[in-house]
Amino acid sequence: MSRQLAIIVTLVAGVLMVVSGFIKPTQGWGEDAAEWFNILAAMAFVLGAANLAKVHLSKISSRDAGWGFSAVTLLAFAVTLAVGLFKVGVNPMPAFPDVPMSGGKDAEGSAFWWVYTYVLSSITATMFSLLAFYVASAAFRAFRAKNTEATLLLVAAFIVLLGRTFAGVVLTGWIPADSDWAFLRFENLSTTIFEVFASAGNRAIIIGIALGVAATSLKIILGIDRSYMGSGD
Amino acid sequence: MNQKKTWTIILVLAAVLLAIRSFTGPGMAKVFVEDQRFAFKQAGEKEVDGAMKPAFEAVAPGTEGAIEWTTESEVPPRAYYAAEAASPGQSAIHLSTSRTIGVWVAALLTLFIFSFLYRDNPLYKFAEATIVGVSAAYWGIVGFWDTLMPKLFGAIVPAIVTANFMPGLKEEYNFWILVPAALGIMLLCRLNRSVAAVSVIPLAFIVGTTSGLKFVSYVESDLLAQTASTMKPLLVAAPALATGAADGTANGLSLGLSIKQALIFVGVVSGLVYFFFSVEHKGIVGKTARVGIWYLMITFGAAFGFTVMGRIALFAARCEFIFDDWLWLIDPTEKRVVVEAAVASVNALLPVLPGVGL
Amino acid sequence: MVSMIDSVLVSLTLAAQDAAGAGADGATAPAAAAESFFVSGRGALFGWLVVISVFVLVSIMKARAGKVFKVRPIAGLSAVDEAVGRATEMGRPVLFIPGIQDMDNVQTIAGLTILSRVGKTTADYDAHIEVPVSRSLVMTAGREALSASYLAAGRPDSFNEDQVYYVTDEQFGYTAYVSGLMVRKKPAACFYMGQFFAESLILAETGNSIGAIQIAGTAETSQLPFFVAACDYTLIGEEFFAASAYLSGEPDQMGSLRGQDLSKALVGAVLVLGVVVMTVGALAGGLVDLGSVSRFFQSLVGG
Amino acid sequence: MSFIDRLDAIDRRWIFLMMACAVAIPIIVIGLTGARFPEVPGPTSTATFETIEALPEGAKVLFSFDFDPASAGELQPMANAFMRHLGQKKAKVYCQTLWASATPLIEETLKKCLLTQSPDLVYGVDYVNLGYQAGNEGVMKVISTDYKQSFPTDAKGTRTTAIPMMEGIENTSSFDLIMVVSAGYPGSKEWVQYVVSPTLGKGKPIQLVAGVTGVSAPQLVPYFPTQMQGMLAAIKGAAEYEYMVNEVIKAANPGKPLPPAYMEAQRRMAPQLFGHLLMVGLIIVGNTIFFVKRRQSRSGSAMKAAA
Repeated sequence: MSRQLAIIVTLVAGVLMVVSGFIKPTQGWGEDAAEWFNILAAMAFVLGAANLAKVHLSKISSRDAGWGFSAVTLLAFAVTLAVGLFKVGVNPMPAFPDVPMSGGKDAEGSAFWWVYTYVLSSITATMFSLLAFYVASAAFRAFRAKNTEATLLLVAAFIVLLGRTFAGVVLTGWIPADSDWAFLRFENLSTTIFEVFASAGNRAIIIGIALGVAATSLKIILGIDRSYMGSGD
Repeated sequence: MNQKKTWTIILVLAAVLLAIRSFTGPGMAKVFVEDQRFAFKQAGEKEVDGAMKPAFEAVAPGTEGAIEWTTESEVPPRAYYAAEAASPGQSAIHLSTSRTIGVWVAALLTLFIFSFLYRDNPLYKFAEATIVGVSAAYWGIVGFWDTLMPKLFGAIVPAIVTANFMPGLKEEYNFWILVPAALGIMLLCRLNRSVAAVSVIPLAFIVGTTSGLKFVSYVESDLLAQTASTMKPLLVAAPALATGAADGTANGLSLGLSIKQALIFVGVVSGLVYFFFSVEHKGIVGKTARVGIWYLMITFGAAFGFTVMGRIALFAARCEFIFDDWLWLIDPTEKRVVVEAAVASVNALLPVLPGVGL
Repeated sequence: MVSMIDSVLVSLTLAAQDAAGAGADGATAPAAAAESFFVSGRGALFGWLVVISVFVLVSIMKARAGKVFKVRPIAGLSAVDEAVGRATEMGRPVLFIPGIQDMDNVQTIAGLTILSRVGKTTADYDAHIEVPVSRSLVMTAGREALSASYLAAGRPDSFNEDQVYYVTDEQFGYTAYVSGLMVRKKPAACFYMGQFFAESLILAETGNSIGAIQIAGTAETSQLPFFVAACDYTLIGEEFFAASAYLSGEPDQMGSLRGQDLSKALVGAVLVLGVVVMTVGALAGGLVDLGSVSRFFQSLVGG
Repeated sequence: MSFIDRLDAIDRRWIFLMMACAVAIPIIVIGLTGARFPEVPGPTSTATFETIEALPEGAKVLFSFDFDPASAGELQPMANAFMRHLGQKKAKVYCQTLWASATPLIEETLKKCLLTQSPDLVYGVDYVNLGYQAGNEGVMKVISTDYKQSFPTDAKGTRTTAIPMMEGIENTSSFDLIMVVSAGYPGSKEWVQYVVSPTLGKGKPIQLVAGVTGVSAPQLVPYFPTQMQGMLAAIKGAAEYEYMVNEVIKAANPGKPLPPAYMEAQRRMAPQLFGHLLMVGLIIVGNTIFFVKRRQSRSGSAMKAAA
């Protein structure tokens, strides 16, 4: 019963959205749908949070290996949730001094701001910076001239790497900028790679993706593909 | 076992060094703040959206009946030293315990994450457990205050929301919001097994709208736009500027630009051929597809090279945090005092590079 | 000879003026069409949507009528069974990540479609699959998809809801968790199917260090280089969307693939013809005026 | 095991260590000495600079902070330089963000770069912080027709209708320039697609300059210069632009020393250079290993065949 209804909902919602792209009175529907989605996603957080709590509580109660870390997760979760929800340490906005909860949740000096600045930002920025190491080890392993394709990958990366620093300027800076050979300077070569090859390659990929998305969307709207709702085949 | 001992020694040594660093000279990782006091008192009323609301004006701190609070804003340690020199024992600028602890926490968590590069270990596990809990809650809170409060509650019970949480919000009912609210409640039915089946309805709604919207937008902004920008004559005139034509018209065929245009065209077409699924990559199709994959490889290589730059900058920023904000080893932004002696010693050690102002 | 070049240049100049003129028209068009019920300037777009739909639908109908469409092999997809099989042999789990975006993203939906196929294989082999996700809604949909594939494989009892679980919405919080998970549980096969950002290489390199077979698929062009460099197989762009058709092998799916190809062929043909006409027009500018034909081709692609 | 084999099977942690040294050592040296590499501004950075330089006094500039602290290492220097340039040009600055985690970054940038430079600017008259709005490109579409519908209040809760400098702001076309510093989705690409593109060829097209991460730059190159008047790509773009802005500010305030805090991006170019050199070295070594081993295996199999 729900499944049948779901297929109808998908069809109607999909067709309405396509139509809203072409008929004036319905033009804003896409934005409305996006806003509704945001509300749904925010409400769905309850599901995620419940699951997080369930998984870690069960690890703690069964004393699984590493249950102590589950306790850390739960504690961090509960504390952050509490200080954010109750706006601990937030002052009112100057425009509304009589409304204590009017201040921004992450106003400087508040507890939520502290967690954000010193815990969240520092860990996420550090995780991100691990990439500096991973690009090096990936390049060492993967950039080897095993065949034509790998060689092209390698050469393009090499030119761009050099073209974007002082080293490139030093290596090919002797070629006069106004001569016919100026295109061989590293910075110019890397620009050409982007303007010509990468631009063409990206366009081909993007056009292909657009068709892939179009076919996928069509299959979903028409109910041909519905594995996301658990009634695949 | 031996390795464990080595690591213990290294960690203890690091702790001792940190202790020495903390208690000698100016110390390290201190954050100073300056207090700012606010005071407001009601002064009549003003009209907002047809209703009368109390109006406030700023008054001097300490005024009777005023609503007051104090905020702290960070100042560089230099400002603290200057204030102390001017009037010893002043209280306007002072050490912030919570922020100093914050810098330590941030620095340690940073190092914990980096320790993963060596191998998985309890310190990394601790940082990982922390970030999972903190960030899940963070995004929940963002969703609550930035989406649910103004868009959902603000539309259903605007009077309560404006009176208690978001006084700036316009008091306006919007009962359309009951639709996503109902869908949201259906979604939450998953928590109860007996009614869990209805939760596919909101999923169907989301997937349906997404498909409809993306079907149109991808064909428009990706398929057509990219095809249109490739559809250009292969012969390209030199730009008027380069050839110096006074009337702004083209006056020369540019060989270089024409070759570029032709190469782009070849790349796009051969790339498209590569993506054919129902034709075997043999013969002429196979050869064209091969050219297509070459273009793709150059694209990937170039993008990889370009990205390296950003990734190194991120690591550099973390290093600066450790060396500057935490350890107080370097002071590139002159937040404190530059250690003249250190500069002199480094200058003596390094050869002077041409064009590099060492 | 000189006149030849001159005519080329004159026609190039004309083409440039045409382009400028078209821009001016565009400015006045909306005002004139303001009364219209339809959004102006989207005729070409509408036409293409219809053409693509017709191609896909007709191909699907043909496939249902019994026509068999052959497809070229895609290396990454034939490796799926092998990867799951290896995980089973080694007694290690399979890790599946449907990207880090929410359900309002087609790539996530495509990723979940692939999950339902991969899930069927793991159910067949009785391998353990683990799906950490970074959005609550994706968790909900992922559970639906996976439970259905276990049901389809005739092993509904082997399915445990907790195989699909929410970690955190935060990109790098999620990455920290999954990296840790990888080095601890050492999955033998890792699938990355969906939209990825910077975490792509962190995940793929960690997976590489534990010796997992890695198969990635994404339409996020900026991350393709990293998957190509660090994974065993990568589904590039459109291949990623075609993957579910390949894996299911159902006639409907194959038909839609055919329809996709036909649309692509048409786009390619319009592009090639347009470029040829414009180039010839530029070459023969003084002799024949192909401006109107060129403009026709441009208008075909909404230009 | 020969040297080549050992090198080939090298523990990747040695590579990690080399990268750590290549970046950390220059930072300490530069941090102690204050040295910098000279910058030669490239075409996209120069175009960015000139677009802003051409703004008249009092120009209205919308500045969208679409990044998070995780990418601040690459993007904050751009945001800082943009803000200082706007202060120098006496532009009216409208800050907003579509990334929830960027709200504290806006306040910090305003404080550090705009207010230290010109402390007498008045909130609501010379600059405003409109805060965060959820909805990604949906917000972009709405502000293209009605700005105040998406941003009914500023970050402090004041009605946008009551803010003096919001008078005359109807939609994105009301601004003389849009500035975006973006780390991903939603970001510069969406700004081009949903805000700039619809105005092309219609009277006054919207001017956009963007500061982007290295990873997204290749995708945005095709939009420059028609849909995007300027682009700062990665930390190098930031360094080039920062250099040009500093030159202008130095010329406008002769004798006033430039605070070193404003050379963040230029400082980061040194670790960048050594990092890149290491990468290049690794690629060369990797290929040497590959070719030597291939020759070995070929001569090996030839010997077997002969035997």
